[in-house]
Parts: sequence; structure tokens; C-alpha cells
Amino acid sequence: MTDMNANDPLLQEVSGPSPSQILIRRVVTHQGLMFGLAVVLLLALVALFAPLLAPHDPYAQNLLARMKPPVFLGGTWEYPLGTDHLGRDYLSRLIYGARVSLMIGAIAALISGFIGTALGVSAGYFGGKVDAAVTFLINVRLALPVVLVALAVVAVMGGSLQIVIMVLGLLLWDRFAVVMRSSTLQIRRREYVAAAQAIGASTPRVILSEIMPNIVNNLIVVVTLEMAHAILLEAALSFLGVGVQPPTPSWGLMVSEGKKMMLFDAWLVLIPGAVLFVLVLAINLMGDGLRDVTAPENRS
Amino acid sequence: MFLILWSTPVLNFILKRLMLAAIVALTVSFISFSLMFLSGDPAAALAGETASGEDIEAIRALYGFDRPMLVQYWEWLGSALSGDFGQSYYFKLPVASLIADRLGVTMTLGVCGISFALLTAVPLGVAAAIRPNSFIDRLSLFLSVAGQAMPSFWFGLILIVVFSIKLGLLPPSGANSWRHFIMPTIVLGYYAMPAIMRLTRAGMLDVLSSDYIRTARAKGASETRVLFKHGLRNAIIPVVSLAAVQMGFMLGGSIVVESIFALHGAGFLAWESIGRNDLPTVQALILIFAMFYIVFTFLADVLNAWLDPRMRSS
Amino acid sequence: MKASFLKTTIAASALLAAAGSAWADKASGTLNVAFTKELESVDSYFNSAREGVVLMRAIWDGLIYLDPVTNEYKGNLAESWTWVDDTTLEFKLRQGVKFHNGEPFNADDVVYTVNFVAKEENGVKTQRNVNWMKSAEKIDDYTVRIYLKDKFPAAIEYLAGPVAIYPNEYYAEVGASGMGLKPVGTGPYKVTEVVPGQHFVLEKNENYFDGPKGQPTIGKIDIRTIPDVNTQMAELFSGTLDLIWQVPVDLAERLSSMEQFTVANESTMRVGYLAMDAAGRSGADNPFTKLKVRQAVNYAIDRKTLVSALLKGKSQVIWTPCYPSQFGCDQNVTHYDYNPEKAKELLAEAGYPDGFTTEFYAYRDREYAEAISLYLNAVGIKTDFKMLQYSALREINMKGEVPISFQTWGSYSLNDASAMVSQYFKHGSLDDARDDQVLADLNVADSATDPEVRKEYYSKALKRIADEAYWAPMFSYNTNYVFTKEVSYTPTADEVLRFTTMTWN
Amino acid sequence: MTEPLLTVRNLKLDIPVASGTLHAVRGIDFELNRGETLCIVGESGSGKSLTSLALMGLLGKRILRKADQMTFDGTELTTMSAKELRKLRGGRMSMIFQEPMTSLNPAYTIGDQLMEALLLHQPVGRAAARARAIELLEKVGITAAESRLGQYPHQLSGGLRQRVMIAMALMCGPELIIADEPTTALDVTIQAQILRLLVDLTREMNMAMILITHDLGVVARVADKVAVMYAGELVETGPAADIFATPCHPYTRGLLRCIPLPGKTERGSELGTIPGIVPSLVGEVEGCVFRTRCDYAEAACREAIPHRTNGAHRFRCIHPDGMRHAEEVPA
Repeated sequence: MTDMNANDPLLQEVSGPSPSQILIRRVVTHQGLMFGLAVVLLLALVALFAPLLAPHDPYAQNLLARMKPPVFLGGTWEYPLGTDHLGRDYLSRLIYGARVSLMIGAIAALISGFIGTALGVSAGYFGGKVDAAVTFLINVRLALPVVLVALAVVAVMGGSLQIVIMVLGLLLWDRFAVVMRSSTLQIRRREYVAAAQAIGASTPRVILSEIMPNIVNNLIVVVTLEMAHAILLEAALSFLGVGVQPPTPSWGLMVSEGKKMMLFDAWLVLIPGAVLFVLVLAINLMGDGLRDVTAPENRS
Repeated sequence: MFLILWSTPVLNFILKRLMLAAIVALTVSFISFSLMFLSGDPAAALAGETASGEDIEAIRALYGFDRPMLVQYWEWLGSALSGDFGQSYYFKLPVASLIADRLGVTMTLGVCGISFALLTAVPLGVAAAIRPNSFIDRLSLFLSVAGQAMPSFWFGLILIVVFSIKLGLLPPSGANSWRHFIMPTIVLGYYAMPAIMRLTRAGMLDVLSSDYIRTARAKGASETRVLFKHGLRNAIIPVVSLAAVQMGFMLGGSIVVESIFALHGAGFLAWESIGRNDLPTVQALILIFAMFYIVFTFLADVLNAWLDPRMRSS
Repeated sequence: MKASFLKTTIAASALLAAAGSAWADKASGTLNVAFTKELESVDSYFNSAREGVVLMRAIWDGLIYLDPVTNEYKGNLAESWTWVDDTTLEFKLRQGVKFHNGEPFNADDVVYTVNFVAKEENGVKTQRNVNWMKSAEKIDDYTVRIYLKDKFPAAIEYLAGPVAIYPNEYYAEVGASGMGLKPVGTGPYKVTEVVPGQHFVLEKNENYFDGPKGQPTIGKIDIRTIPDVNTQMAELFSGTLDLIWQVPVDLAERLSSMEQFTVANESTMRVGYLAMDAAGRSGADNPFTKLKVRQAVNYAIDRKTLVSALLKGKSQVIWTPCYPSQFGCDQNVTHYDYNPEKAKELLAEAGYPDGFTTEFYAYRDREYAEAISLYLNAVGIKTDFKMLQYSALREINMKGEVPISFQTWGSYSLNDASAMVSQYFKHGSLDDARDDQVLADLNVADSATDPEVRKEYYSKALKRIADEAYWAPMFSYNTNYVFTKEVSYTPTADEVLRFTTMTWN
Repeated sequence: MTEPLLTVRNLKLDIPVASGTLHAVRGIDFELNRGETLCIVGESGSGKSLTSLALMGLLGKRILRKADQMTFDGTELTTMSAKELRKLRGGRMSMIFQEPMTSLNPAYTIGDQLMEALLLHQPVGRAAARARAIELLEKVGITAAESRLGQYPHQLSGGLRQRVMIAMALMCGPELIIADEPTTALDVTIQAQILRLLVDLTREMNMAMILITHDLGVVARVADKVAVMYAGELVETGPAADIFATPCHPYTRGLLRCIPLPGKTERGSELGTIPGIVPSLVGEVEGCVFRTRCDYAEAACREAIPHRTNGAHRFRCIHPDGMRHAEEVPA
């Protein structure tokens, strides 16, 4: 029988790809994820090398060269995207704006990720009163109107980069807490966690070496989505005039500054808004894509 | 059906939920009070421009700004509970009446916004779930991904440029007629739409692959009956909760929309009051917006208990 | 798109406006006007905004009227006045005038109003406007005396400005908040609707007396609060607004090329300046307590370019804490011409070779404020930019927490230097210099009856302020008025919209 | 005899997958008379459930169904319009599923769901539907039937729910009932009760039944006919008595060895298992699919396999008696 089966076409089954090969194939065939990754990487590089890429000093004002049109509206290559209301190079401000957006998004997501993960994991792991307390905190946090509280705090404390980052970081941890709590709840019931506890591993050890590795996928997904959220909120705050303060180039602020001339020079508003839209879109696509490829069963 | 709702377990559930809501509200009120407390006291402003340091001290003592924060909070809470949020520093009018005057616009906007979101998101989500990967599925996916990334202030400005300036179809600002609410509704509704649509689609996909849908088909029920009576009825339950949460978020987020379209609602008042350092107004608004969220999620939970028989008896 | 994009935008808007203007309410006689700012109260004694001045002039009358063209004082509610002595003025009142609610105007109204506003505890917002009056006394039904606290030669100017006469019976009954919700005056327009934060409706006062303001012609004026200039523009294009003002210059320039609008530019008395905490109220180690730092700030700013490239219109460079046309505003003071190198040197000499960081406050014209802060940055003064609403900034200003701020002052359109320099340098809570010598000079100038003495002492004070560089005065403002071709209006240099002189074409 | 109630000829089900086409069911034939019970047996994944769903027209859209003939009481099912098929479903043929826990809609009461089955097909009032629901609930052995009508599925145990499902399938008095492993998800103690109920009811109401199971013990007790399914093919079909007496296909014999028979299997002796690997059905499948696990496989097994018939008893094997003689226990 064994030799009979040796080259039976019925058994010439495709030998399946390895799990990592499957993952890579999922990643590269996921259009949204690839697009998102590409755009985010590109903008991250732009932010990183801003001083090399920017044709002008983004802070240098030239009142005699105010609101020059971009090159595709009849401007010159001296200012490829034109100049703003103080005669500063729009392209350079846009490039430096990527720094502000990405930095705010990343640091705020890290801070909120840290808070939310700590709360969520302890709620999920310890359960009982800890869980009840964390759930209560999440409820309180969700009840606070984010935009309004952020506006009020920034208005009281003054709008600097650090304060905006801190406020966003302290406000956006709710989704981390919710997701990490439910992920931890699922993992905690697995045998290997019980096994680790049984052999006497300390609680921090169990959390760090048994729980965290298994929920890190979800964590990464939430980090990206919250980063997008933070970037949008910063832009909205800056647009309302209480976010990042001038002369720091922020895309939200640029939209707000261009708004005055919107009816005549729509590009002043369109360009920074479009870049903001594309960045947030890319980060979201990346987050959705990561969720799809790491946990296909959760695909929505 | 309502008789079942008022059975003992449901009543217990509602009571527990009410308790939680009350404690959350109390905590929020404390946070909003202390946030504003940090910004210092307004004695100097009240004293007027010719006042001396002693005058300011006198006013501070008169208004009680020199007392410990907890004492002031307690007093503020007491009057807030009876609907008295103090006087606006800017308008010299009772904050409560100031807010009451403007809440109508915000509520109208919120109701229009959530209706718009539901009326677009639910049909799109259902259609997408019925035919995954079809054109309509891709369209709704695109709309939701774009919606999540769209800065609402930018979206609003673009709508103004296109519909008010270029096409001249809609008034760019104000709140005098239903036409004034069209663009704000779209901007605010579009903010809530993606999440609702995704949840509807996911829920519907989940439900449609469930065994009881197969049972319904095996009974010989028509496709419409299967989709709506058996499918949507179950898929909509989590959407109700989400819509309530989104409604709470939307009211809090109406600041941006109201400022773009110059709608004189509570959100706009909040923005202006923040700039004017009008603390009593800001405190009251934070609390009121939080209360909206708390009340909406509470109502959603009760509604859920009514819609979902499993919650009703467990 | 490409180059034609801009043109199509304008063309499209123009087309629209042409179509839209058909909607204008000319037939029903309603003129639609936009205000940017929401007034805290319509009661003119309880707001300090330009919009409040506009409403005050339309709804109420003062005893005296200043003709904005001839700069001549004319009798308004008073027919004539005489100085009884240095601190007593006597007025003969106009007879037969009625308030909008039918209450007849007489000496009681004047006495009541003056006695009410002169009392500090009644909390009139800008004390300077009224605190020179001690009290008023009725001689007979149409004769009134006003007693001054001290000699105050600018009294006539003030009486022609912010001192509006209120109906005594009505005001006693409803108070400031009632007046704010349903204002009653003698003016050419009466208020028929107030929706706070949204709009005011004014209607022509058919029984307006034949005073120097002239008879109103436009029947109804609907003033809406529209904070966003874009929205104002959009409404102008779509025909739902007929007149907007305080239009940013860039927009005004574009609008002036469109043939359905009239753009009028007029200078105003509003002066933009940097106030610095020379007295060290925000901290004794504050760099601005050092003269060289303040001088550096003055040298760091390119006023000429600010005026020519940013403000444009009829703006001019200003060196004094008053507007040149104001009485006593001597222009012969130290000028700090743009010299960033000198600024850096002065900073180094003051002990800041690498500059320093300071909070920089502003409340309006973010664009100007930003440009100014960039000039400061360029010489090494790094700014932590803070934009607040006026009332909020004023509040922390009074607490003495502001090291440097970009401020403006419009002098309530009073053509006398005291309206600005005496407002800020007499050790009030807004005085950041607290210079005793300046105070002494101003006290003399404010109360002297001899115009030459006044001039001399204002000049002394202004020179010292410039030498000490307490402020960095920079420029005067201009205002752009944009209205449709259906409206005819000639703006005046005092930044007051006069509805009475507007007519339909 | 009259015409069979159900005739299936050459039914094929194909599922497109990433690496090609999965031929899940490949050309099966069987027929069923009124009142008869047909048991389809086979391992998990052999295509039993798909076959039953194909009969009901409940396959997912991705699965392609082809058949030379598939008639119910003389009507061709494959060419029927969706509307006609709906009339049949739940009316003249109904189905009971494997998962009682999830097969009832959580949002509606038992009564609503039972009555719906009748109201969809017959022009009766709600009162009549209600009476019928109570009658059937009592028939499936549910006490206090009337009060159960107002209950929701989550308030019932699994056994009760399966009884409700049976009652629901019977609401219109169907001629054919398809039960897809109706007891697998239940407790062992309840399995027998439910099965007995089902068999009694089909006898009593003279219904034909297709019972899908992998439990040959059950088959032995209830089947009139047996169809043995392996990897998408019916390898042996015939009257129950013949199959149990003379199992011809090596796979059938393999299955039979897996069940302990009272009296025949000695205590402590090992139950049989069928070693080997189940082949992939993706791509063209030639020859006997069981050859990879068959003790008697030869090179010829890769060629076409003859159908062998002995009256109503049919099987497919290159060996004339399926090598039955090799396993005969010498007497």
C-alpha cells in the first residue's frame, strides 16, 4: 500500500506554504496595506529629511512675496507651491508640517498606548475590582467630550507642541484600554497561561512573557488607528486656533490660515487639507490592513 | 413587550445602569470643575480696570474664590444640580439660560447628523453585506475609509466652496431654514457614518452566515423576509448602541462644524467661551455634553435590553 | 485648471453675485449687514467693541455731535452749551424729542444717565469714557449742569462720543441687562429684534428729530453676527448680505476688481502697538524691564514693510501711543527705524547675546501678530505665541501677567490724545510702564484748560514714552468697506458705520 | 410500485478554491420512495451535508450544482424558479439541522418561529397556526407547550430546542424530511430520545426521511436504505439489510469494523480503524478515491471503476466482490 501511494496523483498535493510565507503573501497582496505603508513611509522619510528636502526656511517671512500662486497656477519654480500670507514658502512649510503631524501622532499614540495598555491588561488579567475600576475609568473618559476638553485645557495651559501632545496622549487611551482588556481576557483563559502560573512565574513575568506577545498584534493595530486619530485632532485644534501655535507649521493651522482667502485662492486650503487627508487615510489603511493580515478571522 | 421590559431583572439592570451613570456624571463634573479651577480665579477681571490689589482681594473674598477647591466644587455642584450654573463672566447672564438658548441648534444638528449617518450607513452596510466584493461593497468601503480620514473642518470648507460658492445651491452659514442645515448635517453625519457602516456590514455578514438564517431559508421564507425580518433585526442591535455613542461624540464634536458654518449652537458657544475665559460657561458645557453622552448610552442600553431578548432576562 | 483656475473662480463668483443680487432685499428696504464679533451686551456702556460704538451711534444720541467731515461740534440732544467754570458745563436741551418707547426726553434723563455712569460701582466697562464726570444737576426741565471731578478740557469730545443719553424711567426699571435685550434710545434707528449672538434688527425711527445726524433713509437694517469672513464673503456673493466692513485687505483687493462691488478704504484712529512689561509686573527679572531690550524690540520691526505689504490702504507708520490727528499727539518723538543688527547689539548689551524666550500674546489679526513675532524671532527673541480673545487677554493683562503683547486701540474715535495715551499711562491696571513722570505730565495735560499747555505736556509725556521705548507703536489701521452697487455710502475716518448716511442707489 | 418521491442522478457539486476546483460531490445517484428512510453515512467532510443542502437548494452562492436529474414527486428541482422552490421548502420538504443551539433566531419567540413556518405556506389564521404549533410541540414531547410559545430560544436547553426544530419541520406536514446529523450536538442520553422521536414521527406521519449520520449503529436501527459516502462519491448503496449482511465495498467494511456490536465484538478487543490519508479532491479525480487507504489497491484502481449491481444493491470496485472473500471469516 505504501509503495502504491508513492506517486499517486491523488496524493500529489501542493505542499502548503509556511505560516510566515502565508503572512508575507497576505501582506504583499493586500492593496490597502501596501498603499498605506508606502505613503506613510514616504511621508516619514520626508519628515526625517525635511531640512534637506525643503527648498526654503519654513519660518523665513518675506512680506514682499506674499501669496504667490503655485507653479501649476502660473507661479514660478522659486516657490513650487506658492507662498503663504506672510510670504513663506508653502512647500517648505508643508514638508516641515509632516514632522509636526507625525511627531504628534506618534508620541500621543505612544503615551495613550502606554496608559491604555496598562489599564486594559490589568483589567483583563486581574478581573474583579480592578476590572470594575478600569471599566469605570473608561466610562468616564468616554463621557468627556474630547474636542471640548482638549480645547479648554490647551486654552488654559497655552498651546505648545508639548502640551498638545500631552493632552492628546492623556485623552485618547480609551480604545487601547477596551481592546487590550478584551484581548487579555481571551488569552488569560488559555492553558499556557495557567501553566505559567502553575510553575510559579511571577505576575509581571506572566504578563510580559505570556500575555503581551499574544496581544501585541492587536496593540499595533490600535496604535496606528489612534495615531491617525491624534493627527486629525491636532489638526482640528490647530484649525480652531488652540493647537500648535504659529509660527510652527502645522497642516491644520495652514488650512486655518488659508481659509481667509479660500474663495479666491482655494489651493491655500486644498493642499494642506489634501496632504492631511492622504496621511490619515494611509495610516488607517495600514491599520485596517494589519488587522486583516494578522487576524483574518476578524476581517470586517 | 413592554411588560417584559419591566420585569424584575430588567428593572435591576436599569437601576444598576442608572447608578453607574450617576457616578460617571459626578466624576465628570469634578473633572470639568477642576480643569477650569486650574486656570486661576477671575477676581481681577471682575474688579475692573481701575481696581487696586486690595479691591481684588475683597472681590476674591466676596465671591469666595479664596476658599479650598473642594468647598467651591461642592457649592457649584449643589447649584448645578438645581440647574444653576452661575453667571457668564462675559455676558453677565445666567449660564443656564445662555446654554438653553443655543442647545436647540446643536440638538437639531445632532439629530439630523445621526439620522443622516444611519440612513446612509445602514442601507449601504446591508447592501455591502448582501453582496460582498460587489461594486456597492467597494463603494461603501471607500466611503467609510475616506470618511475616517476626512478632517471635518476641511470637508466643511470644501462643501462651502462647491455648493455655496461655485454652484450657489446652499446657504453657507446660519440656521434660518432647513437648507442651512444640509451641509452641517452632511459633515457631522459623515463623521459618524464609517463606524456605523462597518458595524452594520460586519454584523450583517455575521448574521447572514448564521444557522438561523439557514433555518429561515429552509422554512421557505422569501429573501427579503430572510434579510430584514431575520437578518437585520439581529444585526441592528449593536448598531443601536454605537449610534448612541456616536451621537454623544457628535454633540461634543459639533464645535468644529458649528464654527465653520457659523451655527450659533452650544458647540460654538463653547469655543467662544474658551477664548473669552468664560469659565462658568465652559464648565457647564463640558458637563452638559458629558451628560448627553451618559444619557444616550444609558438609553441605548435600555433600548438594547428591549431589542435583545437575551439581555432582557439575563 | 492651471492658470485659468483663479480666473474661473472669480468669474463663477461674479456670475453668482450677479444672479444673487436679485435676491437682495432692496424692495422691502432691508439692508443686510454683517458683524464679526458677538457683543457681550448691546448696552453701549457695557461693551468695548467697535460694533458697540456703531450700534450706539444708531440707537442713541449724545448731547453733542462731532461732524466727521468738518470736525465741528454741533448740538445734538443739547442745543447749546457753555462752560460755567473750569469744572462745570451747562446745557440747553432740545425740546420735543421722544425716546423709542414714547418717553419724552428731558433733563431728568441726562441727570439720571450721568449720575449712573459716573458711579464706578455701576461698572461701566471703559471707565475712562465716563470717570471724569462727577455728577449732573437739573436746573429746569430743559437745562442741565454737568460737574467734572477735575479740570478736563476734552469733555466736549467725550460728550460727542461715548456718552449716550438713556431714558431714566425705562433704565431704572430694566437695568443694563434689560437695556441689552431691548434697547431704547432717541437715535435715528430703533431696535426691533435682538437675538443674542445671532442678529439685531434696526428700523428707521420715523419720529427722529431734525438733528445733525440727518434723517435715516434705509427702512430696515438686519445685522447678523457672522464670525467667519469667508462666510461673510459667500453671503455677499450670494446676495444675502449687502455690506460688510473690516474686510481683510487681501480680500478687499480681489473684490475691488469685481464690478458689482464697491470697495472703500478709510483710515482709522486704531493704532497697533506692542505693549511691554517695563514695570516688571509679570516678574521682576523680565527682560522687558531693561530699556535696551525694549529699544531692541523697537528696532527689530520693519514698520514700513508691514504697512506697505500687509496693512496697505490708508494705513501709516506710527511712532506715538496716539493717532497723529488727535489733539496733542506730537509726532516729533524718537523714531526707531528698522535695524535688526542694532537690535541684536542692544540685546547683547542688555545681557542677552543669544536672545531669550518670552510669551507673546495677541487677540486679533493673527496674521499681523505672527509677522511681528517673526520679526522678533529674527533678532533672537523667541516667542511662545498665544492668541486669546480680547476679554481674556484684557483679564490677564490687568493681572499683570503679560510680558509682551500685540495690542490695538481705537480711542473710541475720540480726536484727543487723552483717549489713548492717558488711557494707558496713568497707572491703571493696564499700565505696564508705571512711569511717575509720565503720570505727572499727563495729569497736567488732561486737566489744563489752555490748549497750549495741554500740547506741551502731552508732548513731554509722548517724548518720554518714546525715549523709554515703553511701547513699540507700529502702524495705524485702515478699514475696508465692501458693499453692493445698490448701496451708496461714504465711510468716515473714525471707523464708525453710519447707517443714517447710507442710501439705496 | 409508484414513481419514487425523490430521484437524484449524477449530482455534482464543485467549489472554486484558491488552488483550483474542489470537486466536493462527484456524480452521485440515489432514489427514495414515500415513507422510506434513507441513511447517508460517511466520515466528516465526505459531502453528506452538502448533498442535503443541495437537495434543499440552500447551498451558498459559491458552490456550483450540476445534476442530470433531481426530481421531487416528478418535478425537476434544478430548473425550478426560486419562488416555486420556496413553496416546496418548508412546505413539502423540510430540514432539521445539526446545531439546535444556533439554528433558532434569538430575536423571536418559539411561537413566532413555529407559526411562521406554517403561515408562510398555508392560508390559515394566526389562531390556527398557534393551535398547530401547540399540537406539534406536544407531539415532540414538550410539556406545557402553550407557555413555551412565548419563550425565547435562549431560555431552552439544547434538547428542547432540537425538539422545537423538529416540530418546526413538521408544521406543514412535509412529505420529505432531511435530518442532517440531528443529534450530534446533543448529550448522549438525549441523542437516543430525539432519534426515536424522529423515527416514530416519520412512521406515524408516513414521511420519507433522509438521515445523515456517521453513526452506523443508528443506521442499523432505523434505515430502510443505506448510502455509504466517501470523499464525494457514493461507494455503496442498497437496502439496509443487504448492506449489513453483505458489505461489498472495502470502505463499508472498514466502517462496520469501527462499531462495536453487542455480542459480536469481544470485550477488550480493538475496534477497527481505517488507516491512511484522505485524498485531496482539488483538481481532476480519476479512478477509485479510496485506493489510498485500501488494502487491496492495485494499479488498475487508477483507471475507471465499474459499477457493480446486485439487484438494488450497488457498489463501485474493480474487484467483483470488493475482495469480500478475502475477509470472510472461515467458518
